[in-house]
Amino acid sequence: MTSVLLFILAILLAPFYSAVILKVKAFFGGKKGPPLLINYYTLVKLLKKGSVYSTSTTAIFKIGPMVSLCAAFTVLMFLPIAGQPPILSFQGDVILLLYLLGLGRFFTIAAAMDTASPFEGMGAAREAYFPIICEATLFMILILFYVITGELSLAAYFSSGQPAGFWQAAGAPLLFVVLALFIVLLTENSRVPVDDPATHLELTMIHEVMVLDHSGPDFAFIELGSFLKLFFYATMVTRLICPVTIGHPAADLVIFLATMGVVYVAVGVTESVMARYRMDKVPQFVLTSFALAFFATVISLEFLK
Amino acid sequence: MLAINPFFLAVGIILGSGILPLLFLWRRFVLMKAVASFGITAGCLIGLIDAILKLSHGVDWASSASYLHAFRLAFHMDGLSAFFLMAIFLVSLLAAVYSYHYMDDAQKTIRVAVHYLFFSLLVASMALVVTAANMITFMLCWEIMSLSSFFLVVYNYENDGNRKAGYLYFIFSQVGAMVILAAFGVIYSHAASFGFEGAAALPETAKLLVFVLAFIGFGSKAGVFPFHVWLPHAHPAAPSHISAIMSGVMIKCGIYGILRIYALLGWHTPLSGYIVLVAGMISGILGVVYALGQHDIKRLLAYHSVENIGIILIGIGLGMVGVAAGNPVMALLGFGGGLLHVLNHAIFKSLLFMGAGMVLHKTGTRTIDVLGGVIKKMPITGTTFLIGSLAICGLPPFNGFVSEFMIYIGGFRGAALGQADFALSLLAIVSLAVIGGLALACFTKVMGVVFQGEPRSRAAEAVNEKGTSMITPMVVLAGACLVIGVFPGVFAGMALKAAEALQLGYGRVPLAPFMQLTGNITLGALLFFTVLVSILVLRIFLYRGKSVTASGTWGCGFTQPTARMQYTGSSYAGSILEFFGPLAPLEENHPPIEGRFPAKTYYQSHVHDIAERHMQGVIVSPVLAAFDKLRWLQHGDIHLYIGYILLAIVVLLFFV
Amino acid sequence: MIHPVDSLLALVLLSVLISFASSRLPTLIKAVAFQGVVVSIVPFFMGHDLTVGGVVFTLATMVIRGIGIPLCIYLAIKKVAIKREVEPIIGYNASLLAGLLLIVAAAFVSPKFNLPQISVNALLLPTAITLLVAGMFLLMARRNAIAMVLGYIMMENGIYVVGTSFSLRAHHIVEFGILLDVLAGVMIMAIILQNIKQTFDDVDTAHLRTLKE
Amino acid sequence: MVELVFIAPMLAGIVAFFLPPTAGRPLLVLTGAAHLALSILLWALRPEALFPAYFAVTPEGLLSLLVISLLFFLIAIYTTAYLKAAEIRSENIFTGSMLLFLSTMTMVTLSDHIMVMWIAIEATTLASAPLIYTHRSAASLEATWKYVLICSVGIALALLGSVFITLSMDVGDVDVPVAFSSLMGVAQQLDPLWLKTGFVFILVGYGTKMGLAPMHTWLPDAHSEAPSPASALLSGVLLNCAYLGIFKTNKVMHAAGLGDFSGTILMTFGLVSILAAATFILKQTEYKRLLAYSSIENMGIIAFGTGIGGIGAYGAVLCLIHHSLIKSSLFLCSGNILLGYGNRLISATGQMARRMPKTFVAFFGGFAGISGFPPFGIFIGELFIIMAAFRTGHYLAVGLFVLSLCVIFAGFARHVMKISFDDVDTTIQIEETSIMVWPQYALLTTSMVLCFWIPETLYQTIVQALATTGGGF
Repeated sequence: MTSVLLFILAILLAPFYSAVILKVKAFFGGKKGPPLLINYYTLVKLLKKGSVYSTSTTAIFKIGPMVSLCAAFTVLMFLPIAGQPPILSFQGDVILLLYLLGLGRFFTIAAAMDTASPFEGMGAAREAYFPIICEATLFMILILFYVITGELSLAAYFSSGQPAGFWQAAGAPLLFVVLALFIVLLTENSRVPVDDPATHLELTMIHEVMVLDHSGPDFAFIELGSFLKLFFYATMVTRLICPVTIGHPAADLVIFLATMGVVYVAVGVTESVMARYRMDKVPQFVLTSFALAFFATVISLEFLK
Repeated sequence: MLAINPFFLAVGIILGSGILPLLFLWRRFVLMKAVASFGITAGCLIGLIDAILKLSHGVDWASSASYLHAFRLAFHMDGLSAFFLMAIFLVSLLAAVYSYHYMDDAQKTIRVAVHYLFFSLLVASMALVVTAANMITFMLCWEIMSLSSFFLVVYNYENDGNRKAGYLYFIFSQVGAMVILAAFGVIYSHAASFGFEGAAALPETAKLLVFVLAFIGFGSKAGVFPFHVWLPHAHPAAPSHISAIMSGVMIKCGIYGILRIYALLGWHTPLSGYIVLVAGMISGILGVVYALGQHDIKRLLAYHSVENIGIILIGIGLGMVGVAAGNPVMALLGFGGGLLHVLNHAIFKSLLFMGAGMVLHKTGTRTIDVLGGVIKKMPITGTTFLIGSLAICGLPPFNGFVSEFMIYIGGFRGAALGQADFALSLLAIVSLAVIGGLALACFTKVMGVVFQGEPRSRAAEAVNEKGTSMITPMVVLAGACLVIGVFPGVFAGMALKAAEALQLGYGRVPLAPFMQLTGNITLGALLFFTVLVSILVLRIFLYRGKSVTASGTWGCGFTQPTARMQYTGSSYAGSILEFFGPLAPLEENHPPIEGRFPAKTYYQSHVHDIAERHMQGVIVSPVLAAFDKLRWLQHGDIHLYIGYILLAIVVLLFFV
Repeated sequence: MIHPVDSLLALVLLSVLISFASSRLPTLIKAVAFQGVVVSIVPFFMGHDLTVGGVVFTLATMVIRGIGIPLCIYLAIKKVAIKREVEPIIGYNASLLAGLLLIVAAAFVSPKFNLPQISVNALLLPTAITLLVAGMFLLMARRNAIAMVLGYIMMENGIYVVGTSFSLRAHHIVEFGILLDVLAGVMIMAIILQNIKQTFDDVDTAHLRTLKE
Repeated sequence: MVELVFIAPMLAGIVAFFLPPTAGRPLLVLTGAAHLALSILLWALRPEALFPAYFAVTPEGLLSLLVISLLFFLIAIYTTAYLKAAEIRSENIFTGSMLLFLSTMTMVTLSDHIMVMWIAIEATTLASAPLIYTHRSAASLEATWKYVLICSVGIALALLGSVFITLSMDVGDVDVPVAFSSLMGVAQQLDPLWLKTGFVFILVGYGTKMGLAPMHTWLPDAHSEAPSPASALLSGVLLNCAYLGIFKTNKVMHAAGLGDFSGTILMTFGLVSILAAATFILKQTEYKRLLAYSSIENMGIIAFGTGIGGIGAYGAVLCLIHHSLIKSSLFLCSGNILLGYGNRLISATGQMARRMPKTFVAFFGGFAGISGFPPFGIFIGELFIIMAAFRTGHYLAVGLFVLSLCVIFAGFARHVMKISFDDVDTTIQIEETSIMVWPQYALLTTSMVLCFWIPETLYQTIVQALATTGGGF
């Protein structure tokens, strides 16, 4: 029951946290910035609207947003929030989840290619490229977690006290894991320094340019989907940097939400202090995450035994 | 006894309906096609049912006939054979149906008839290869398989490229066969019988030799890097349903050979696993990288066969490591996953080749970058191709995911073993992930450039989707992808039954734990669908009474976009290929743009296959040079000719 | 006391030297003819089978080897007026020297084979070996086609010596068959020679080197 | 009875010389048919020879005899068509020599006396010389000259070798007729030194005729210059006759317990021949020479197999039979190609698949067969040889063997692909009558059948022939 509630809570909170990032950036920019509820307004507005479809598009263009949102929902169902067990969990669900996100990506790209727009094609190419390395990183981290816990499910990794167990087992190298995970978070959700959601030049975009032609509820789906995706990654980081659990659900929840805030602020800060990399520099940046994860895994599994 | 055996009945029917057209039917084109394709279909159906029954009931049967007085032609079907037979007959069946409308050039009546002869020969020989129970029988069927497939490759010999492809394939298959023969020879030299039974008693070193030789020989048929050179040439050259068979099942005979030899040797050392694993990873990654760089859709699919063979080998390799480490679950996950992927790849690869064949047949071109927007005119082809793409990328809820899932879990088990096993399993997992990502990039490219967007040329505009016999198989295969993807239980069970036949010494495999895994997949898939449906409902609700208008794509401020401005496949893959530069040297060629009013320019790019490059430099040229040095021996002067004779005598007299 | 056969054989060896040294075909032919005569009567002198058949056979052999075969070649020359040079690849003096060495070597090695006949005729085996190798030598060292054919005949003579005088097996009929074969072979060669002459207006084998890789 | 088999064609040949040119054609076919009938009769009855000292019906002899007479019959049928298409001066000489050639070869297969065998083999050289010179061109003259001289010299050495064998009898104080069959019994008492010497000389001598490198030099010239039916005979059966001499001597060696000695030498020559063939096949420019070198390769394979003995020898015999069938059909096809394209260069040919489909089927089938693909018999022969080589532990040798086979295949395939498929702009000068292809089809079909089913009697004969060479498996 609690898990279902938490699931709904997560869906509700995701847009809010994304707004936090905007606030932080505005603060660094010395501006007042949009209200914290901005994303809710946007979603509602979009849901009210109708849509304009390009004559080049096919059904795939309409399916895309649904699949990506669907993937995000499904993933969240397996995610233990605030240390509480998730709605669903089974041996090997992690792999399924990563591939579901892959499915979502496939359809986002397909929808973009559907419009026959050169710019969206460009964005799609990048969307197809960078996550390859991210997946490698994530699987690296999975291997570490698996060998420590002997389990292959998010529940086993991020419920109650387990994250603390990681720290005991792996020790210092886990720092690298956190860092790697954070980089993956930035890449997968196309944040600065990989991609700049706020830029106005389509040539330099990744995610934003792909959804140029979406409008109305479809676009709302996409937005919500990306919020949830970000929430998913942020949760994992959060549980790792703050593994403590008092045992009382409410208290845990509070701690969790607070730490989440910290993570989002961190994202915002990164976006504010860093500039977007040149496209050909990005792979190196993402590759560092893989290097870190690889290092951490091998060190902690082969030498720290 | 042979006559009533359903297996031989099936083979007989197939052969018969292949020979029939050439005998007298070739004057009546349509009738000939109908008889041939129907006959082959019927034969395959019988064989398929027989194989499935044998597999589910786990019946072993053997039968043999005297051959040249002193020897026997022996056949034996166990779980492994039955499993491969299932794949072979399934794909061949659909290919036969497909061929009816695909081979519609009434000018080439005789050639089509010949094609059906070799088609049937190929199917029959493949079926016999996977049931052959001694060396003579095996080599016999194997060589017939190579020969018949060769003739199918050079079907369109007017095209120079196809001739080159045929030649390459001919050489590789013959050399491969010789290497296999050598492997058998080593077995024979110790066992002193043409049966396979003696293999288990070989000394360790001999086993290593046999395994390596066999792996090279069978690998060259399966398309393992670096013996895959012939594959991307030969598969596109053949007619599309033949490409489907070759890519879908013929190369799997190589996998079968490797598995069979492993089972026969009973050589349960980690070394074998390591060899297979490494080969698998390299083939997997390089295969998909080269695929990304292709401009020819069938060539691209051919390279994906190399990739998938790599995945299969990773699975098998993990299995072998598991056996060596005494870890039954890992072993069965590895072998089971690998075997299941054999079936899955057979299904979605033939689906993809048939789709590509449809496009080729209607547009007359295989070049990706001149196509586009095909899906609007070919909805069924497009949709099935999309499903195939999702499946080959290993995405849920389609069949590709299931096998990769099993292999992944096997890999994780291996990672827990430590030391070399840990390192290799870790690499295996990572390379699987990378392969998945790259495959996704590659097939979004194919879908996006070929089927979606706007047509880039006349050829791509004027298309239709006629030919029921071509559409039906694609629909069936797409259905199979989904069914296996959502309800993998029974199929995984079959794969495990096949793995039992490898004599890993586990006896009957308890299916429960694996069924639980597959059950989870079903659960996940169903969950996914429920969510999707609910979102769909939500969407319908949201769009109720909304204004939905159509307009042009937003050109980002550019007002006159043309179809040729779309992102091409080359540019789509460009940045990824740069990343793999050293492994896949990219050769570009475009004249610089000069002057205020630049002339019409062009851009060409070609990705070199390093194996192909080095084969020329390292093997072919030196051999030619070495033999060239000896050609003066035949210089035409009779005096020295007589000198040779004297020389021979004198030399020999020293040994008397 | 010197066995009469040995004196004959000595002459044969001499004829070999002459054939090596001479630049003219007729000389060569005569030498070969002489060898033919000698080798065919040697077995007669050797003393086994003094039967009528033996005599007849010996005479017949002598006629064919000593007269028939050389005559073929001689006629071939006559008919097409071939020029009389042998066109050596290895010069005459060198050939002569080689011949001497050959004979010495033959005389040196022949006692090594312990054969019953050696004791009787010391020169028999050396002659045989010499004739054999000399024939080979001519085959390889002369560009003139006719000289090569003569070399072949010389070889045959050598083999005949070995055959007849060392093993008493072969029946006359068989030996006769062999002889006929050789004769026919030489005749065919003669015909070819004529054709060569007609085609190239020369019998220099330098013309016959077009078929090669 | 036995002698009749070679006397009949001899008489026919002598008659043919005096017949008007074209009258020879039916005579050719008729003699072929009669000869075939006689040989089958011989096979069935296995009668005693009239002169048992010189002639005998031996299993190996019967095998070659049957092959010879089957081939000759089919080739004779083809020849009639060929002679129609190709204009040949003084055709009666051609037909006459063909018949004499047949008779001499038959004599080889039936002769038992060592010297008689030598006579017969030398006679084949003489009888076939006119065949090679049929075209009366400078090149054919050169080919004939080389053929006659080199073979005569080589065979002269074989005579010497035979003499040495008799010598070995003297030294060993054995008193039996100088016939292979009688030698088998007393082989143990023969003086090994002279026996070995004899074997060496005989091997080199008959090897020259058989086309073993490095004595093979005459072979490509002769085969390429002779008219195709003659080439088919030369390559198909003449080589077998020469091989028969070596085979029989090898049997004596085995009986004398010198099998290893002879085996090693045979294997070496086999490998050398295969390598030589590979050398010249790779960049060959004329298809008839290509086929000739392929014959050298196959002779090498056969020698190799014989050297290994056991099941390898069995494989060698199979290779021998099937090589005769397939190679002769290939040479007949080459005749069609020559008539069709009017050029013996590979570069001038192409697209045979469409231009001469009937010939193409036979040609490509023959190629597949000769390079060891089923359903043609050479496949099984080579398989046995390779397996036997492994069994006897000649790993290095078999490695070399397999490698060079691959090289040869690569070279051969390239040329065949060129001839069959590549584009070329010429017009075909003849249209293929069925009689110009049916003989090839018949030959290939025979090979196909024999690949899967060998008649009991044939099998027994082969086993008898191999009985003493460590046969049996």
